[in-house]
Amino acid sequence: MPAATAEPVQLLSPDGVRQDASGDRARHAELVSGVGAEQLRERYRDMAMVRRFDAEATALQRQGELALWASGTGQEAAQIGAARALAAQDHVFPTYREHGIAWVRGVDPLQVLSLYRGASHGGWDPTASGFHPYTLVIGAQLPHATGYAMGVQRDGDVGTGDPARDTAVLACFGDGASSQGEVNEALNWAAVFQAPVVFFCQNNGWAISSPASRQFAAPLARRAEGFGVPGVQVDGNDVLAVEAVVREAADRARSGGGPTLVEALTFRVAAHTTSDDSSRYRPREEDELWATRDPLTRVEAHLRSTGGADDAFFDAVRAEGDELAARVRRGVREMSDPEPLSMFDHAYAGDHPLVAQERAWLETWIATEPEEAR
Amino acid sequence: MPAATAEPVQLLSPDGVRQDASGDRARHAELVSGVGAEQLRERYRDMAMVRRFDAEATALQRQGELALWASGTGQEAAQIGAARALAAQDHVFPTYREHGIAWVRGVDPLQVLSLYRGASHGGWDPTASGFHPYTLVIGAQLPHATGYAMGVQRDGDVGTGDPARDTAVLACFGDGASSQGEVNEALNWAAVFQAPVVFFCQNNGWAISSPASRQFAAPLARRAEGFGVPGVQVDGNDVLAVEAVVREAADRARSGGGPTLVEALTFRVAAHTTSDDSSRYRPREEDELWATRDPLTRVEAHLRSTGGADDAFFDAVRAEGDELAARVRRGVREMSDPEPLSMFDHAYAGDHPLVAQERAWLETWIATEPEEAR
Amino acid sequence: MTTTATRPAPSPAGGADESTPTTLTLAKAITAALHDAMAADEKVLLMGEDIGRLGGVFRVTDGLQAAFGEDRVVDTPLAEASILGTAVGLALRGYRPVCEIQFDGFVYPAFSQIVSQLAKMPARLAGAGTVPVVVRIPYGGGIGAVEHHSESPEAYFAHTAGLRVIAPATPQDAYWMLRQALTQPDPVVVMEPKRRYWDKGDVTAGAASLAEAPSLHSARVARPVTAERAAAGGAATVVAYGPTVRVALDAAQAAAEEGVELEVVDLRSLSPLDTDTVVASARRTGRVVVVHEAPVFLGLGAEVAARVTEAAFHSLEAPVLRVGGFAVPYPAARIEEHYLPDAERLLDAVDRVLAR
Amino acid sequence: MTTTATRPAPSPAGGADESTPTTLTLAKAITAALHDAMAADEKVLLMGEDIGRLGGVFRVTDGLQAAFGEDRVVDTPLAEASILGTAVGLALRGYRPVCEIQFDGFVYPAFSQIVSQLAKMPARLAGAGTVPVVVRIPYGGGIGAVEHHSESPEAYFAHTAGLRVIAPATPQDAYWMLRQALTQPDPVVVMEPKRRYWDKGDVTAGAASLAEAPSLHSARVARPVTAERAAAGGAATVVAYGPTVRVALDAAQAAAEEGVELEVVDLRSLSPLDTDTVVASARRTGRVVVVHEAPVFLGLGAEVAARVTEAAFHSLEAPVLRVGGFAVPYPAARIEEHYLPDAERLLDAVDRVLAR
Ligand SMILES: Cc1ncc(C[n+]2csc(CCOP(=O)(O)OP(=O)(O)O)c2C)c(N)n1
Ligand SMILES: Cc1ncc(C[n+]2csc(CCOP(=O)(O)OP(=O)(O)O)c2C)c(N)n1
Ligand SMILES: [Mg+2]
Ligand SMILES: [Mg+2]
Repeated sequence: MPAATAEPVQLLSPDGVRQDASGDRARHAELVSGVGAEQLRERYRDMAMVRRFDAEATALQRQGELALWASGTGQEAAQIGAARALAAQDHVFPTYREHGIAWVRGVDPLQVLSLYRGASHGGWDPTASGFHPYTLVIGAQLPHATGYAMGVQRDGDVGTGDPARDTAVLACFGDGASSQGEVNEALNWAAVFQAPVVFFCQNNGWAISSPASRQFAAPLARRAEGFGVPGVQVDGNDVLAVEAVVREAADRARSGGGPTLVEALTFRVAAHTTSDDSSRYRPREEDELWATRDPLTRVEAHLRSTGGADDAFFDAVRAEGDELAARVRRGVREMSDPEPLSMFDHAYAGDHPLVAQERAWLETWIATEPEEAR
Repeated sequence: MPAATAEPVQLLSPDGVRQDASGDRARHAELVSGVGAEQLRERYRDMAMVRRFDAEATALQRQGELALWASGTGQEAAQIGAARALAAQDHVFPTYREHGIAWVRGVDPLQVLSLYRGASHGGWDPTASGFHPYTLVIGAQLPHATGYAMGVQRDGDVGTGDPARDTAVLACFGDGASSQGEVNEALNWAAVFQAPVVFFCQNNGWAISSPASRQFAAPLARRAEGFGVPGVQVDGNDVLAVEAVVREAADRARSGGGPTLVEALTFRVAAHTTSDDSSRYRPREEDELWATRDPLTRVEAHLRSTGGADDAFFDAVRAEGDELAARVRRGVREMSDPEPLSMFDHAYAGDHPLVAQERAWLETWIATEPEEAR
Repeated sequence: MTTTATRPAPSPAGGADESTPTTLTLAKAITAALHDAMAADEKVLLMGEDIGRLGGVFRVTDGLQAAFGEDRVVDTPLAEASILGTAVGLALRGYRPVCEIQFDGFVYPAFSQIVSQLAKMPARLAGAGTVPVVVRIPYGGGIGAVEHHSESPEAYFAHTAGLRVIAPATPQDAYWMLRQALTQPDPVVVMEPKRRYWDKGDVTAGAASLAEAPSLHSARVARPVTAERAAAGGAATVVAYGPTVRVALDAAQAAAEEGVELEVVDLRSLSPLDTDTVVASARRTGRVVVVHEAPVFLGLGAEVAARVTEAAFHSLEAPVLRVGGFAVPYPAARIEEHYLPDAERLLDAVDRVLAR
Repeated sequence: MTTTATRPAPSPAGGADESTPTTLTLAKAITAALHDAMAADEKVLLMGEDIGRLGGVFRVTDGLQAAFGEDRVVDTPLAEASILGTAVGLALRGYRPVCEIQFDGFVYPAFSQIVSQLAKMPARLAGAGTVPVVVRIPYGGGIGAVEHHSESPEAYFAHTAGLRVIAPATPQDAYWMLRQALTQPDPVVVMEPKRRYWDKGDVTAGAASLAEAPSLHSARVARPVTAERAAAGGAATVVAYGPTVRVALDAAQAAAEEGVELEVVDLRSLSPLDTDTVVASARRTGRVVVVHEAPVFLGLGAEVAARVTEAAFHSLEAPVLRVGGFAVPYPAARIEEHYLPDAERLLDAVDRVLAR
């Protein structure tokens, strides 16, 4: 396994050239040898769709349809690459920015938007998608992921050799999150119990206004090794490299080889959220630098230069993206607010006399409000 | 600086032979070149006194004079070595087992015992001793140490070159504590802010009934490096080696070189506390193995074989220890219980009407209780 | 994964005929409940510090690792946040983790996981999952311990929407309440009155006893006062839970010798509260005192007082009085007797409600 | 250590003549208080996530890093436990850290440090030191936010012995209360009503205003009712704090139009409580309603109700009623208006206390 301080793994250069496969790289290249032109077009499509969706969500927020939006633009390669490395039975514990992974796992984009609209706290079914709720408390989902993986171990779903059974858990977090105690605890637990977790950090350079240098003094991949967990840095804007590296890590997890940490170096192109203004703290040059490393551009360049795709393909993807955007726009505009009384529905699954009483009160209150109004 | 995976630093072998000074060891040997026979006798005396004190405290607990006792026996070299490496202006943030460091810092042993008697929560003056309160919540003192060190930085008390001014902070913790989020956060903060902290882990092999293997999958010294903090393992039963390694770390901190983690490999000879029964979980062989590595024996062997001390010296130390024990025994037996109303004294430093009212109530209650009694 | 053993040892609560009561300490009643729940449901597993080989610092899990193996009785690293956090993850995978917190004062590193994850996850999942995690916390003072080992943090949990909080006071209640907690779908915090761990009582265990058990959230009239006696005056209601139930019963006995009758209501459940039982008693006696070890200020007694007063205002002859800890950190053990509410202090409050 | 600047910019609260009031938002009043405290005492420093260059997500610390440098306005790593934990250490070194928690729901990772360290350290030190740390928490709902950004965790802190808890509702109170918090010796949790950050009011700043300021723990009668009016009946007391003070004043205005007079008491301090002021009002009106956003169950209202009832039992014409959040996790923003107590709901409770 590569030393934590090696160069970040890269298989596709920013100008779209597949890197020659020697040394460690050969191993990684081998892991995505099945990703030919067709699969690369799929990856491209995923990324383009997610980016289009993201732009639409941003627009919807500006129009007052969403309470907030946390853009994932710039992180598509990291998210699609990681998601495509997973098996159907694998599980993902996301932050609040994993729209690309949600997409691949088949979560309805409108459910993601309902959260940011303020119409729900999530509410998609993690059993169906293997994609757990968005977590807004930074880092809190990492112990969940490790615990889930401990459950996988107890179910005997590691190391059986059955590719439809052995299960890995992807634990997503950011550079900022790495400072939280719980994140480090989760890493340590996974190491101690050899739990099948892939710790997947999208180091996008910033935690709101704080640069990654305020979060750590050594690369996160090295942090992992300090816990006895293999750590690897990958070019997070290279969808192929991310897929390879996460695949290797997930394979290790599934086969009983324990956890791995993958640090994907990427960039949060937009502000932290639509409530944020990154011009207050981020030097313009940084935006400009990363614009040259765009995750979609390089795949497009590669596909075009190798004859893997032509204008027709890109036009079709664009059209499909516009359709998605239109559907999403329509869906959000038509989204009805939740029933007020629904706030009582799932606080407890069993009976709760006080909740029942308060619910009854509010029901009456809402029913009689017009008369009561002063 | 030594790699985290190097052999633990040792300068005095278990049979009392000063190790030949080549390689890294030469650097460490140099750091304690001032520790000649006289100083070694001092170190021995410290360790013997603390061990005698510890035995007396254990006896006092058995006699019902203390609520509890957490023995430090076996860890004398780690504690005395670390304490002797510090300057007067340095500060220590201890756990609940640092009786040896308390001793060197001049904390009255009776105050330590008053805590374990249940007569106080500590109450010594950290300003006078530079020795902060015992902390019972595992790991909670590590952020305090880092914060204190950030204060030292703000006071300009690092890197001035003035040996009476530049200040280091010793943050003590155990192998078990290393699993706590706060401990890892503190390590990370110290790395990010280059705070003058020496993280001093006494890895005594056990956290109550859990072996260190349940706490980490890689050596702690490597954990430190993952955070960008130099890490070093030292034979924690070798008072000379600990002194050397902590001195190097403290010097680095004081000069502005940032934090270091020192992992002292040692052994908790007794049960976790007097409430614990280590025979339920610890293999006897482990006790037997560590008996051959006793921290006092090796210094005695060295002093005797080199002519640095004779029977007269050891007899004198024993007599002094017995005196200490007698003083402590007397002190504890004569210790009066705190005034009941003292519970209100320091909860707040300023006025607090509710506390004043409750205090007045209890005062009256105590005064009238005999009549009220049914 | 090493599974050290798979054959469950017999339940500490007894043998073949489950309906025969056994005399057990409160601690052993919990052991029995955990044992029987684990035998009944293979998804139940225990997590905590020193709960395996050692059997926990109070020996509550003694023998369970030997009976059920290391995968089901997990000695964890020393990290409460992750004990709770991984329990949430295990619950999402279909397990029923029971987390042991070693002492009350050590639950706070897990507070974020309890309050923001465990308590809120069901609402977040909106029906797409549950997290039936049980958190056991030995709590309260009176055992002569050092700092952080004598606290009563129940109000923090009772104020947290999404949690259920129970506090059994007797071996029998400890048994069935824990068993019930381990078959229902919501997170439950169990406040275990550690200074009563060694109190003994009869326990009927097994499925039969569960079938007859009341709702998890019903209070218990631990000592009733007849309607006639209550109507005649000179009676009062004392509301207690956990360690203070014994205090209340002692006070009631002393009061009876002076001709004052105390109806003792053991809340058992702190959230939700069985307000009906308390209000019914309050209506009959017209005088109520609540007693707990936690600081009076914003302790459970505040809620009981406010709620009972609202429901029974016109039946009350005196304001509901509260007896409990002071607004200071729990003091050193040598003076804790002056901090803890005892029968004397309770009777003083009873005198005051009777005098109005 | 890089010190970027040392010359304090002028206080947002104004210029040379400190006694002239300036109109400020509540947020800017806090900025002014922090600025002036930092200028007055070089030991005051600020710590938190994004408080430097960005000026905090609510811009409360805007300009302060430029004015006082990076050593005194510290952008921290993303770790609340350590924000509080290092603050305790800094305080032990003689500093006065002000910790900003970005949103209410993110304070829990620091809970152990707050409850077991900050609150208990003075008792542990027994006079050998103090830890005057101030913790600022923007709290409460009504801003249309996503999960964890609308909570009201004040009861957790108010129940914690060793802490002082304040909740200013006006720019002027925010100014002097924060200044006072920064000159007294105990830890203080400041609950800042985030949805009132943009409310404006006159602020008299500077040392002069501090000299005249009341005790940090005095309640404020925000709207008085005359003794005659109270005696005549048809009056009630509404107890509010933080964001619900505005709700109470709105309700009072609406009530007045219907001939009902409401005396509005703004608690301002949640721990300790200024019980005297509330009880005096309760004695005059005989009817009391408490309103807050936190769940009613074991919220501040429980303590106010219990305490007022105990002190003014025979003056009360009706039980103290409580209006507040429900026993469920804070709901999605689109329905939060149904969760939050508003003037209508408050008036409904007023009707009920008046009807008894
Ligand atoms: C415990 C906690 N503290 C603070 C916040 C506020 N907050 C939301 S996102 C964020 C920055 C996260 O940065 P990072 O982990 O790098 O993820 P990114 O936003 O870059 O994807 C902060 C501080 C939070 N959500 N949770
Ligand atoms: C937060 C917290 N959890 C649990 C405990 C109970 N406890 C006290 S000491 C201890 C073991 C500590 O082990 P280690 O850090 O190795 O220190 P040692 O006792 O070996 O010196 C535990 C679990 C505690 N004091 N604090
Ligand atoms: Mg980031
Ligand atoms: Mg240890």
